[in-house]
Amino acid sequence: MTMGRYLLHKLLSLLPVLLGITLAAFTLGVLSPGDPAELALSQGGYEPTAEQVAELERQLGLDAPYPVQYLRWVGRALSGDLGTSYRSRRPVAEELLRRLPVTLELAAWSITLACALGLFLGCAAVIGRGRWPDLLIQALTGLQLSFPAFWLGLLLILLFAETLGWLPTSGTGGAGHMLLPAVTLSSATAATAARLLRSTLLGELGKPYCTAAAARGITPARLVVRNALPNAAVPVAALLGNSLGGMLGGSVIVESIFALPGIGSYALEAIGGRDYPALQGYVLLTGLIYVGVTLLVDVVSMLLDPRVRLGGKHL
Amino acid sequence: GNAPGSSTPAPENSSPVPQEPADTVDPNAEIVLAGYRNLAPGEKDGYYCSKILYVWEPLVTQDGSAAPVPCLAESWEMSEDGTRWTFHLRRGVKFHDGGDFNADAVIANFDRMKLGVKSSSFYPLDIDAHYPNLTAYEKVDENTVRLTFSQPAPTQLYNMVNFGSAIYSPACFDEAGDFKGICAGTGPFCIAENKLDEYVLLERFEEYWGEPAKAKTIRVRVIPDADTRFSALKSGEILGVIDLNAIPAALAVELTGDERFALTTTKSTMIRFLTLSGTQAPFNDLRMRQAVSLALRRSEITDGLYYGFGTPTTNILNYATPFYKDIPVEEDLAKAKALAGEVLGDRRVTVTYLYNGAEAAQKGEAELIASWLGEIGIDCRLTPLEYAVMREQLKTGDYGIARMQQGLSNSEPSTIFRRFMLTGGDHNKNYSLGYRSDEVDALMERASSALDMEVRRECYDRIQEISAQELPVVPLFNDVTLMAYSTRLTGYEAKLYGIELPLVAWAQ
Amino acid sequence: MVRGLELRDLSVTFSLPGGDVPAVEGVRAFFPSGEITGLIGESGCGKSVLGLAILGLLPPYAQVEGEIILDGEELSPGESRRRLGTGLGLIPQDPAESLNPARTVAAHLREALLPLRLPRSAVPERSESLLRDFGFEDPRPVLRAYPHQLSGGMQQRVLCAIGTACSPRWVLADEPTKGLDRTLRGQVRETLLSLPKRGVEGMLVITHDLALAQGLCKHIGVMYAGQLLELGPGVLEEPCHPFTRAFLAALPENGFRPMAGAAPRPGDRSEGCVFAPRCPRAAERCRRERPGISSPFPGRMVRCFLYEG
Amino acid sequence: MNRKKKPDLQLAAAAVLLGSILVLSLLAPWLAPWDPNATDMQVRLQGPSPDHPLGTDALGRDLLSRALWGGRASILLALGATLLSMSLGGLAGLAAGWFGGPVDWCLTVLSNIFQGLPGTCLMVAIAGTLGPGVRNLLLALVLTSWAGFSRVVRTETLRIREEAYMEGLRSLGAGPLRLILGHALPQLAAGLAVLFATRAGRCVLSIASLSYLGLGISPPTPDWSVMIRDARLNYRSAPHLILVPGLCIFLLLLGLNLLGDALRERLDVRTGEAREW
Amino acid sequence: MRDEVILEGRDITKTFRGRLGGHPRKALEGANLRLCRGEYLGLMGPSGCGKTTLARILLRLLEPDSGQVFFRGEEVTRLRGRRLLPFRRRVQLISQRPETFFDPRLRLGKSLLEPLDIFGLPRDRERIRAGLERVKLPAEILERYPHQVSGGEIQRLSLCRALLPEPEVLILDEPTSMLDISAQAQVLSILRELRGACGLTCLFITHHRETADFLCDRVQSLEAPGIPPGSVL
Ligand SMILES: Nc1ncnc2c1ncn2[C@@H]1O[C@H](COP(=O)(O)OP(=O)(O)OP(=O)(O)O)[C@@H](O)[C@H]1O
Ligand SMILES: Nc1ncnc2c1ncn2[C@@H]1O[C@H](COP(=O)(O)OP(=O)(O)OP(=O)(O)O)[C@@H](O)[C@H]1O
Ligand SMILES: [Mg+2]
Ligand SMILES: [Mg+2]
Repeated sequence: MTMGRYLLHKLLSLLPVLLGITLAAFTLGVLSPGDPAELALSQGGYEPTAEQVAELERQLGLDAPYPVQYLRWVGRALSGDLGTSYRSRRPVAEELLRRLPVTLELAAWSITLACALGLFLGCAAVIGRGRWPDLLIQALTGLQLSFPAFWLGLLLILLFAETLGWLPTSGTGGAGHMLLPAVTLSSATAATAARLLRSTLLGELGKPYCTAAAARGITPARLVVRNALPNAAVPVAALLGNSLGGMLGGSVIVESIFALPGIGSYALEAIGGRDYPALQGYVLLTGLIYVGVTLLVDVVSMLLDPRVRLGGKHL
Repeated sequence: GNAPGSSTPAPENSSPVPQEPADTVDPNAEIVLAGYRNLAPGEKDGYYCSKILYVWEPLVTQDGSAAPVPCLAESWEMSEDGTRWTFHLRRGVKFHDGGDFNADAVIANFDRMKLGVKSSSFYPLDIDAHYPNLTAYEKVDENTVRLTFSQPAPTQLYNMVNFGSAIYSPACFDEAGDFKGICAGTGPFCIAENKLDEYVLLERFEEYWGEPAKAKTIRVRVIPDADTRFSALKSGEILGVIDLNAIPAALAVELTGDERFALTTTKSTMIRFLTLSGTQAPFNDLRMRQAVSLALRRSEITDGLYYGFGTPTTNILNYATPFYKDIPVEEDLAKAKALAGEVLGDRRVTVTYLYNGAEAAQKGEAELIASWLGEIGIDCRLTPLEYAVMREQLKTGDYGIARMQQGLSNSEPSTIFRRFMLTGGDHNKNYSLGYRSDEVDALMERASSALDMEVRRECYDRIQEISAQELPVVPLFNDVTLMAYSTRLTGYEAKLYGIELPLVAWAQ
Repeated sequence: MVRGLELRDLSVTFSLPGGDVPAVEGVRAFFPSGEITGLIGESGCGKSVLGLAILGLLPPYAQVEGEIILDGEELSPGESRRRLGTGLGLIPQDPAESLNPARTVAAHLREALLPLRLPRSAVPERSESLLRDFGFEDPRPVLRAYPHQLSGGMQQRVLCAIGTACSPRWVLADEPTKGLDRTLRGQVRETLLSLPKRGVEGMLVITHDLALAQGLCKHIGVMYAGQLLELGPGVLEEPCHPFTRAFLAALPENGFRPMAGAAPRPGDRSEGCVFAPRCPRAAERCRRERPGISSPFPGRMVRCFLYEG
Repeated sequence: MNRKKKPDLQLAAAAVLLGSILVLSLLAPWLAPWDPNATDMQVRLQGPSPDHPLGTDALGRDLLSRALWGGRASILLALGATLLSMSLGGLAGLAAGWFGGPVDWCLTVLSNIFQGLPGTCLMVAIAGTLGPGVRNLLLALVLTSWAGFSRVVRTETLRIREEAYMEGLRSLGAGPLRLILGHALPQLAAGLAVLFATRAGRCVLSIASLSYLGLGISPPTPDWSVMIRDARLNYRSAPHLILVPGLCIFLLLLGLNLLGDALRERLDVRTGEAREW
Repeated sequence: MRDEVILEGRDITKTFRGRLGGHPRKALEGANLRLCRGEYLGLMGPSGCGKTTLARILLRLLEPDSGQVFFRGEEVTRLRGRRLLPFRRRVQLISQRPETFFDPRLRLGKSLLEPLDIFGLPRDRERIRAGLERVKLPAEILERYPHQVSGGEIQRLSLCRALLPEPEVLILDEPTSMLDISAQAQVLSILRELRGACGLTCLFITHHRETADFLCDRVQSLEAPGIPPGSVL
């Protein structure tokens, strides 16, 4: 019952965020330079007449005051209509959805990689704490955090694809294609996760239940992995969930370097082409995904904790 | 199903990474190429895909010197008064979906064009542009169609070349003229699969009326970034690059020492130039335009940035046409400074310099030019834009300098002169060049009424001289079409318009 | 040889950023098997550190010197760690905090039974019988429960079950009644008293609760500033060391008579007896020399010059 | 002992790194041997030589001069943006945490909105819509990062506010001004210092990414990430073109990260890292 | 003099409204408490019955849902800001957790100056020395930080700080429950001495019967959730 209430609370608190996302996306459209109607008409080298522009403005409802426009826009967005791309003249929603799987695949690979690497490095650092594994991992994560993704991506392509020929440079088509982009995208996140995990694990290890567990004569690895980790994982899960926002954004660079046709490179093309409806759609979509994932992470980390999952029910 | 792709499913092993070359190459193995954009933008595009994929064919195409030659139309004749054209269609031609190519199919395609302008990422599909003054089109018999014009149309063939007379199976578009799926043409290749922004998969059309394509399947990938495209080529993921801007010169020269790769070049019909906003200060003053032209060191651009793939010019006309007049390039910094000084005095001006951000070399070029212009008192604010957006901006005239390019697909110089130099020329207006010369107007008048070739040439020569003097635009260099491919392929040869894809095959 | 746990000049020093902190200094003691020994003293005097040192569970930056001998065998820190579970067990203080909130009781017990290398199938049965031993009539729901679903008393009993799952020979109980109310304190006392019946040879109980100490332990050790000042049976009834006396005088039933002066801060230890600055009977010698161990009567061990010779 | 030395070493390393980068960048106008924008096609793509100690780029510009100049814009912008968002977010967080009630509710909802937006995406979109340039970049950076500060400061303020000694001071009669200025702010300062270092690093990274995409610092201002971007045609034959600017960014980020770590360890503060990516 | 009521709480009710998801918790219902000048009143009750809550309400640190607080016959329940300052000076609190009662970043000496600054009293060294003597602490301790002194010491310091502005009423919320036996005895004996020395009035909250008996004139017990009306005396 408390869980239901918690969920309800969460959902309610998401409302303003959703409002904010739609507002942000809408505002972008308002702020964008140029008259949308004229821009929409004049693509492809035609010169619209003033009447044509006015007519389209009426059609698009651009003559209404902003709040009304906003409501209409949200209404259309709710029914899946994000407008028409200036460049390709296709529905933005359709184009975004067509490209979304690539970005999601990239994000999924990246998160998985960040998760695996973060868990491994974090646990290894704690198990070997104060000795060389710890120092090595600290140094490695420090380096990872200081490497700009675009530089890393370039160097990775140069080394693994162009010189060694082990992995494909670009495009989609299976795990091999995703490896380099995912490594590029997840490197910093993995390092952050490893460091966070290390510090939360150390925090957990200082708690009485870990001393008590150690007194059962178990190995340090078991102490860390089986006892401390389940409790230390919650903030790390939250971090990884939140990092998805960063990954969606970071995918702009990674997709452009690795020629992945996802929504990130779509946004970049939209910017180059002053395709504001597409950009609006991009902001809306990434915002919604982000909110969804945040909610998911909240729920999952709630479920990770039996105290919340089972409530205060006593035996 | 009318899509031929569905009857021949894509090979199971669609891994785009080819195996190491064995001693014997499977001639049917997939060939992977790449370009920077969607060569088959799909249903929403008026043409579905570019001509260079050899999927659809036009009635009329062009040869190496850009003269119109038969394709789906075997022959034609023009009536005495020039208002009626009769086209005799090739027999025994099948569409990919099994339908027959005949007069009905052609009429259906004209009906489709008649529905209205269809936009395209290549050229707009606009019946008024391709067939000005067309009043009627009719089927004469099963293999003959006739076009009737309200005015004499002696140059109509030029208008119909390639994109002007694309023919599709009537079964593949709906009443609104939109494609219902993959388009079906008559070309040597049919599209087996089209994944936007990823690749288009071509398959040999076995029932092609002409010489069949050499390769069984060709996959053309989309790799927008030139550097990534190069990496893919280098690592063997793709075997060649096609389309415009296939490979930047700087990267092409990286391949010259490597026997695994080869370059193919041909004179391009493209000329690269700067447009200067002639409707506002400072470039409404001829002296400023001349100063800019004199301050440029074009050979440093072509030799340095483009590694010799390009020829400096101050002539607006492209060197691929037979009418080209070689005018010596004049560059003189001192004179440029003097001219600019006359206009500006001690002031410096800041102007916006628009360039295409998608083309890797243009930024360096812009910075280089900006640093030269700095010496004559012009500071540049560099702004990367897409061409489409740049054109919008040019129309307003609210810019200083823009780096543009112009192709001349039909080799007829008047096209260029008319657009850029006539007082009412469309580029003159749309790029806000503000160019006006009564002499040019008169010369053009004279040339168009002249039947004598020599008179024409005279006029054209004079106009070229004027263009180099008065600089409606400031030409930079004549371009070279440059493509790179792996030596594991044969038949890879640059042509005026792309490569001849049906000739590409594995080297044995 | 008398069986028991012997400490020989055990010292523990923490190396901290601010300098070294001696938490336990030169403790020499013998806790006989078959008895429950209580350890009392002011807060921060080093009782827990001493206990953890015996178990080998101190953090890496703690330096342990001296010897710990169990039944004639020396225990290095590594050796004690190896014996955890089977040889040495811990009943931690603070039951609510000492169980892993993310794991079930069954998982705890499974882990506690690891050193026995039981076959997989025997583990549940063994767990159930353990819980039954500690007064759970129906252990199955308890096994499935998470710690937060148990009451404080149940948690404490579960911890006892875990601490003694492999029948360790020695058990250390660190403030087993801290924070529990009167009834629960009684329960815990009963549980602890029942341990010797379950194969536990010796037990060390650290506590602030003098009533518990009195009821549970025959031997009592008194610590002050990292040192063991007095040890033996009947310390509470018949205190010898001036500190023990002063300490007991502060008990409510003795009228809250406070000890003069302040406890030394860890680190600033003088030459002589640690208690000398506050000792009402301190002599000049007490401030200069550290007293050795004297025995005023058999079984009693006191570190004070008063009982010398 | 061991534990004491490490942060000191870190701090020293960070100070040296950041100090030298800052000094070199700020003194670039005097230190740089060449005009960073002066082209000379005769000497393009040269390796290190006495004239050009780090070689030249594709337009014959001196790489050393460009490297010296290339950090100024992004460093100043990053510091400015971080300071601005820290002041904004800090104030909002302090107000929300301290006064609670409707103030807290409003500010929390507002910061939730901004936190709920994926920062980098929004930054790309803002920079893309409004066009590149310092002002728009600043706007994008502040809009996307103030909420992070606000959240951390709010949580900290809530914690500090509930500390027993705050209640003690209140029972002694201390007013809100004394409590906030005299006790809460100094408590927050340590956390803010750490947060500043980490966020400044992230800001540098964001600016670099945007500039790399052509949405950030616009030409002809020399900039490290733009230099990397521009080198993409030539770096295979002239690797110094991406190594020099890449190393510069790397060292700057390393310095900021080291500083953050050292401060964290030294001041022993926990910021709400879990909320951040 | 004995009968002059100095601090009084009437019909105090307080319910804590939990955050969303938690249930409201009734901490006090119609609690009454009357403290006469010079008396030491012990307040006992089971854990969670609202003793601390009542103390905080009496100290005006918490707003009651209903009920009033009177200080020397004057209602202070609605006073705020500067108007509350005279009351603050006269009524002081000693908490259960002395170690958290001082700003951890300030030297103890600075923390001791705080009440003097707040009430605009001179920063008198003599006064502080006297205060320290009263709680039997050496002046040297002022140079330390809160985490560098023992529990007994810091509790005595907080006593010293509370006494600096010369209050009339002292509310002690389990001042000894977290201390070990000898430290408890120290604090209690100082409190007992104070009782003789100055005319302080004390409300002493505790769990321990012995402690209450040791120190207090009378003992009142609080039952959850609140004292039945009229149970005073
Ligand atoms: N992990 C540690 N690091 C540094 N110092 C420590 C550590 N553990 C204990 N100490 C110090 O060692 C001394 C003894 O601590 P210990 O926990 O043994 O006291 P105790 O007698 O158990 O007190 P209490 O009765 O309050 O539990 C204290 O001064 C404490 O500050
Ligand atoms: N800030 C708060 N928010 C919510 N509930 C509270 C708060 N403070 C106290 N309570 C609840 O009010 C009730 C009374 O608490 P209070 O601290 O006054 O009890 P107490 O008698 O002092 O207990 P103890 O003897 O344990 O100190 C308890 O049930 C407690 O959980
Ligand atoms: Mg202890
Ligand atoms: Mg209380």
